[in-house]
Amino acid sequence: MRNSVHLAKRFSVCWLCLTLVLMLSSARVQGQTAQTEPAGNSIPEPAPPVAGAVTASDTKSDEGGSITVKWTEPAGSKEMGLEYEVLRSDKQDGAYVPVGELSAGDSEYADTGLTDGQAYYYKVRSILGAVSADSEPSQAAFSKGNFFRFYRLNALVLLAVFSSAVLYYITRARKAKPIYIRKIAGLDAVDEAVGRATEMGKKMLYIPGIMSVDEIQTIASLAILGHIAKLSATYNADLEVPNKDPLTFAAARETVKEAYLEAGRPDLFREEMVNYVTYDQFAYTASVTGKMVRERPATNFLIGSFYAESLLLAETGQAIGAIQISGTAEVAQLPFFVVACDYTLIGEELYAASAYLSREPVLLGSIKGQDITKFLLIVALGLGVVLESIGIKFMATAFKMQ
Amino acid sequence: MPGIGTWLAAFFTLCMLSFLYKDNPFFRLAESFFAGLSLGYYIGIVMNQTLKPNLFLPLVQDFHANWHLVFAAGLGIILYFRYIRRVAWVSRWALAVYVGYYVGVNMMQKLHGEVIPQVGDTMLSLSYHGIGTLWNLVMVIGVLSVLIYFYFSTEHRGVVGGVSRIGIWFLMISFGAAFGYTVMGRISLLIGRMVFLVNEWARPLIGHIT
Amino acid sequence: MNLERIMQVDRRIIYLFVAVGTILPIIFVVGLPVSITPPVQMAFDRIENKLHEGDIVLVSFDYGPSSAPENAPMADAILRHCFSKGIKVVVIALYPLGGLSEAVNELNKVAAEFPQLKYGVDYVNLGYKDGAQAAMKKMAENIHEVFPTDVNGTPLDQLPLMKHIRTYKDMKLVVSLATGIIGEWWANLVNAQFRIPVIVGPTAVSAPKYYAYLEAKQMVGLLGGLKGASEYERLVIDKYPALAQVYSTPGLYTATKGMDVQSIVHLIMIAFILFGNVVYFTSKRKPRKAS
Amino acid sequence: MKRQIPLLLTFFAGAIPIFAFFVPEKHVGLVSTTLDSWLIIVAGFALLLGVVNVVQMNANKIKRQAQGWPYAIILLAGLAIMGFFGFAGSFNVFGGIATRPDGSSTPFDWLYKYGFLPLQGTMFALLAFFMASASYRAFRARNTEATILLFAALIVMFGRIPFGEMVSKWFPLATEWIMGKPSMAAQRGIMIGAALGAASMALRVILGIERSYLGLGKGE
Repeated sequence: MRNSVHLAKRFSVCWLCLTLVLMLSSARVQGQTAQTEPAGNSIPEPAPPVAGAVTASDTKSDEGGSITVKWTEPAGSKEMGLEYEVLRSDKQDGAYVPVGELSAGDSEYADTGLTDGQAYYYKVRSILGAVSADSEPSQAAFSKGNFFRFYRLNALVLLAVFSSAVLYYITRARKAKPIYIRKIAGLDAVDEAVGRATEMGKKMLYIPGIMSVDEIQTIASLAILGHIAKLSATYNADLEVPNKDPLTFAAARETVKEAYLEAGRPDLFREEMVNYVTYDQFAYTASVTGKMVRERPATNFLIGSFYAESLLLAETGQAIGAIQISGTAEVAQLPFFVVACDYTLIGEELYAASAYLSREPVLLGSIKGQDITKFLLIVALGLGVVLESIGIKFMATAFKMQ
Repeated sequence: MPGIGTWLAAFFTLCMLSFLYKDNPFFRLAESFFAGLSLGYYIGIVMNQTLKPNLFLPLVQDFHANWHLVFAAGLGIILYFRYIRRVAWVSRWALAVYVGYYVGVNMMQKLHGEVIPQVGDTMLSLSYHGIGTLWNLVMVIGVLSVLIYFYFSTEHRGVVGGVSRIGIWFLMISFGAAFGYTVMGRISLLIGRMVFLVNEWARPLIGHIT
Repeated sequence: MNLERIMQVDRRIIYLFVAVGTILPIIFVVGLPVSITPPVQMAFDRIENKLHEGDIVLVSFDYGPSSAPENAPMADAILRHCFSKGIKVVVIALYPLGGLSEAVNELNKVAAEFPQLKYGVDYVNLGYKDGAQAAMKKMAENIHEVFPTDVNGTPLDQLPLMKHIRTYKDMKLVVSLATGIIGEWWANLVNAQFRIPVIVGPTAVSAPKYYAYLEAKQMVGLLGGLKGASEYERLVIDKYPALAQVYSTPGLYTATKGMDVQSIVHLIMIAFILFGNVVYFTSKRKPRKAS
Repeated sequence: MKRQIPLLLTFFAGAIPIFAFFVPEKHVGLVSTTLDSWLIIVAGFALLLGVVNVVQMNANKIKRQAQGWPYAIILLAGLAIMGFFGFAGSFNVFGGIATRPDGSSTPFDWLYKYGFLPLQGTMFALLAFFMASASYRAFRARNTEATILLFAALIVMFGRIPFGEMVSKWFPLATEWIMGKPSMAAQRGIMIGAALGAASMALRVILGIERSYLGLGKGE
C-alpha cells in the first residue's frame, strides 16, 4: 500500500512537470506575419474589383507545411457573385500558379503541402464570369511547425485542474480523515450475490464487456473483477469469465490469478476459469447465452462496454433466474440493463466501483478529486447559463473552441 | 428449388430461432459451429486486413523505410511469453504499453471531446424568447440534476437528495424513451430475416413442390 | 383465478405473438392506412413536377444488407417512379459494407419490371467507389475520373447515357439511400458546395438529424425509415396505376408490408405492457378489499 | 523490477498521446502515430492467444469426452474450415477472401455469406423478441420511477407508428420533444459524468495506482 502511494507521489511530480512544460510551451509566441500590402487603385473598367490587403503567414497551431492567406473582400462581392482564386509562387515576381478556389464570403485560405522554411508569395485573383484581376502579391511567408495547439487551451486548463484536484486528494488521502462515498446499491449487492452462488453451489458468470483493454470501461471492469475474484476465492465460489476480446482475456486471466493469490488461495485457481470464446459479438453472445441456459449460474455480472448484445445476455440471465449486476457507460445500452437486471451501475458509478469496493484511501481520493472537478464544472455551467442569458458569450465560446 | 447456399442459410436461421422455444440440439449445433466459424473468419480478416497490409507487406517491400515495424512484431510476440514460465512476467510489457497508450488517447478524447463540448452545448440562454426558454430550462435542469445524482462524496439528503431525485426521473425518462425508440430498428432486423425465410427459401420451395 | 399466475405469462407466448405479427403481414398484405407527411410529399413532388422525361437523376446506394429492410424499399420506389416517368438514372454505391451488392440487386430487380428500358441508354450502374467524401467532391469536377468504367467494366464513353454527363451540373437531382454519415455529406457538402438538389432516405434511427437539413433547404425531400418509404409507395401507386400491379406481386417485399409489421408488433408490445399493468393493479387492489 | 517496468512502460506510453494531443510539432506526432500503428499489429497478434485457448479447451473436452463433447468437434471443424480458407486467402490461394473479379464467391466469401451472415443476423434479430418480453415484465407502474419509465416508453412507441399519429398528432410531436429535451439532457449528464470517471480511471492507470489489469494486485 505504502509502495503505491510512494509511486503515486513520484509519478505525480512527473505529471505536474509534464503539464507545466505544456503550459510553458503554449506561452511561446509564434507566427511570422507578413506586412499588409494595399491593393492598387487603378482598375480597368470591365475587370472585377481586386481583393485588398493580401497577407500570408504561417498557419497557427499546426505541424508545419501550411501557410494561411488572408485578404479583405471588395465591397459588394456577394451581390456580384465574385469568385476567388489563390495563387502561389516562390518568387515575388515569378510565375504564380493557382492553389485554391473560393467564392464570395470567404477571405481566408490555408495552403498546405509546403516546405517549411522556404519563402512563398501569394496573390488573390478575383473572377467575375470570364474576366479576372489579380491583387498585389503578399510579402514572403514561411511555414513552420508549432509547439502548441492554441485551440486546445480549454482542454489543457481542464486537464490541469482535473489532474491537480485528483492528485491533491490522492496525496492527502492517507493523512486526511476517511472520505465519504454515497451508497451505491449495485455494489452493496456484490457480497450477497457471491454468497448466494456459493450457497447454491452454482456458477458465477463474469462478463467483462466485449471491447478490448483500449476501452477504459474494460479496465474499470477488470478492477471490479479483481475484487469479485478475491471474494470468490475466499468463499470458494465457482467463477467463470468468458471473453470476446483476446487482450481482455489475457488481462482478465492475470487479474483473477493475482486475486486468488492475494486471497491466499492460489490452489483454487484454474486456468479454465478465464476462457476465450470467439471474436464475433453475436457468436460470443450465442455461446454465452447457451452456457447460461445449460449451466444456470446463480449470479451474472455484466460489467464493461456492451453493445447490442446487452439485452440478449441480460434477458437470458433474467429468464434463468440469476441475480444480475450490470454496469456500463454506453448510454445506448443502459435502458436494456436497467429493465433486465437487478442492479445497474450507471456511467460514472462503473468507474467509481473499484474505489467503493476496495475502500482504499488512494482510490477514494481520486473519486473526491473527480467530484471537485464536477463541482467546478457545475459552477461553470451555471455561470455560463447566466452569462449567456444576459448576452455575454464568453463562457460558451471558451467551451466550444475546438 | 432454392440453391444449396439458401438451404444452408435457412437451416442456420431456423436453428437460431429455435432458441426462443428452448435450448435444443439444433441451437447447440448452430451455436458451436458459429463460434468456430466466426473465429476462423477473424483469422482471415486479421491476416488479410491487419497483418498482411500493415506488417508483412511493408517489411517485405521496403524494409529500410519500415524496419521499425520489427518492434511491433516483437511486442506482439512478447504476448506469448506467458507460455514460457521463466519469462512469463515479460508478457505484461506488451499489455502495459497497449493499455497505457490507449488510456492516454482516451483520456484526452473524454475530456476534450465529451466533457467540454457537452458542457458548452448546455450553456443555453434563459432570457425570455417564447416557449424555447422553457425547453432550455428543462435541458439545463436535466443536465445539472443528473450531474448531482452522480456526486459521490456528499450524502444525498436535503437539497442534494431532492435534486438527485429529479436527476433519477430524468434518467428514467431517457431510458424509457430510448427503449421505445429502439424497438423499430430491432423489428427491422427481424423483418430482414423473416423476408429471407419467407420469400427466398419457403416460397421457391413451395412453388417447387406444388 | 390466480392473477399472479396470469401476470407470469410464459415469455414464449409473447414470442409467438411477435413471430406471427411479423410473418403474416409479409405474406398477406394488410395495408394499414398511411398518412402522407410533408417531407415525403416534397420528395415526390420534386420528381413528379420539377423533373421531365429525359432528365437525369443520380441514385446513390449508401447502405448495406444490414439496413436493407428499411432502405431497399425506398430505392425501389424511387427507381420505379423515375422509370415510370421516363427519367434516366445513374446508379452509384458509396457504402463500403455491401453497398455495391445492394445497388446491383435492386437496380436489376426494378429494371426487369421495365423491359422497354435499355441499359446504357436509360440507366447505368457505375459501381462502388472507396472513400465516399473524396469521390463526392471529385464528381463535381469529372465523374469519368471517379468512375472510369461502369460496374461491368465498360468504359463510360461507350455508354450513350454517360457521354454527356460529366459533373453534377448535367444532372437534376441526387437521391441517397443512406444508413450512416454519407447521406449527411450529400446534404451538407455536395448540396452546399455544388447546389444540386438532394433527397435522402435515411434509416429511422438517423432520420431526426436530417430534419435540420430539410429546414435549412439543403435537401428537397426526406424519406425517413420504413414509414417514409411506405408513404412514397402509396404516392407512386396512386399516381401510376401500372405500378399497383407490380406492388401486389406475391413474394415482393415492400415498405408497406414492413410498416404493417412495425405497426402490428409495436401494438402487440403496447398491448402486453397495458395488460400487465391492468392485471398488476387489479391484483394489488384485491388484498385491500379483503382487509 | 518485475513490477516497476510494466508500470513505467504504461506511464510513458500514456504520456505520449497526451503530449501529442497538445503539441502539433511533426516529430511528436510521428512518435504517437508510429506507436499507434504498432499497437494495431499487437492487437492482430493477440487473436492467436484466443485461438490457442479455444483449441486447447475443446481438444481437452473431446479427450475427456466431457458433457457435450461432440459439439466441440463441430466448433473445431468450423474454426478449421474458415481459418484455413482465411489463412490461405492471405496468400491469394482460392482468389483471396472477397469475391473474385468475375463476381463469383471465393470459398471464404461463400461461407461468410451463407453461414456467418445468417447466423449473425438471426442472433441479432432475436433482440426484437427479447425487447417484447423485457418490456412486458419491466414496464409496470410499481413506483414513481417505474411509472415515468413506462410512460416515456409508451409515448415514444406510439409516436413512432402511423397508428399513434392517427390517434393524435401530438404523439409524434411529444416523441420528438422527449427525445430532444429531457432524454437528451439525461444522456448529456451521463456522458459528462462518465467521461470524468473514465478520465480519472485513466489518470490512475497512467500513474500506476490502478493496476489490477496487469495482475499486479493493488500493491503491497
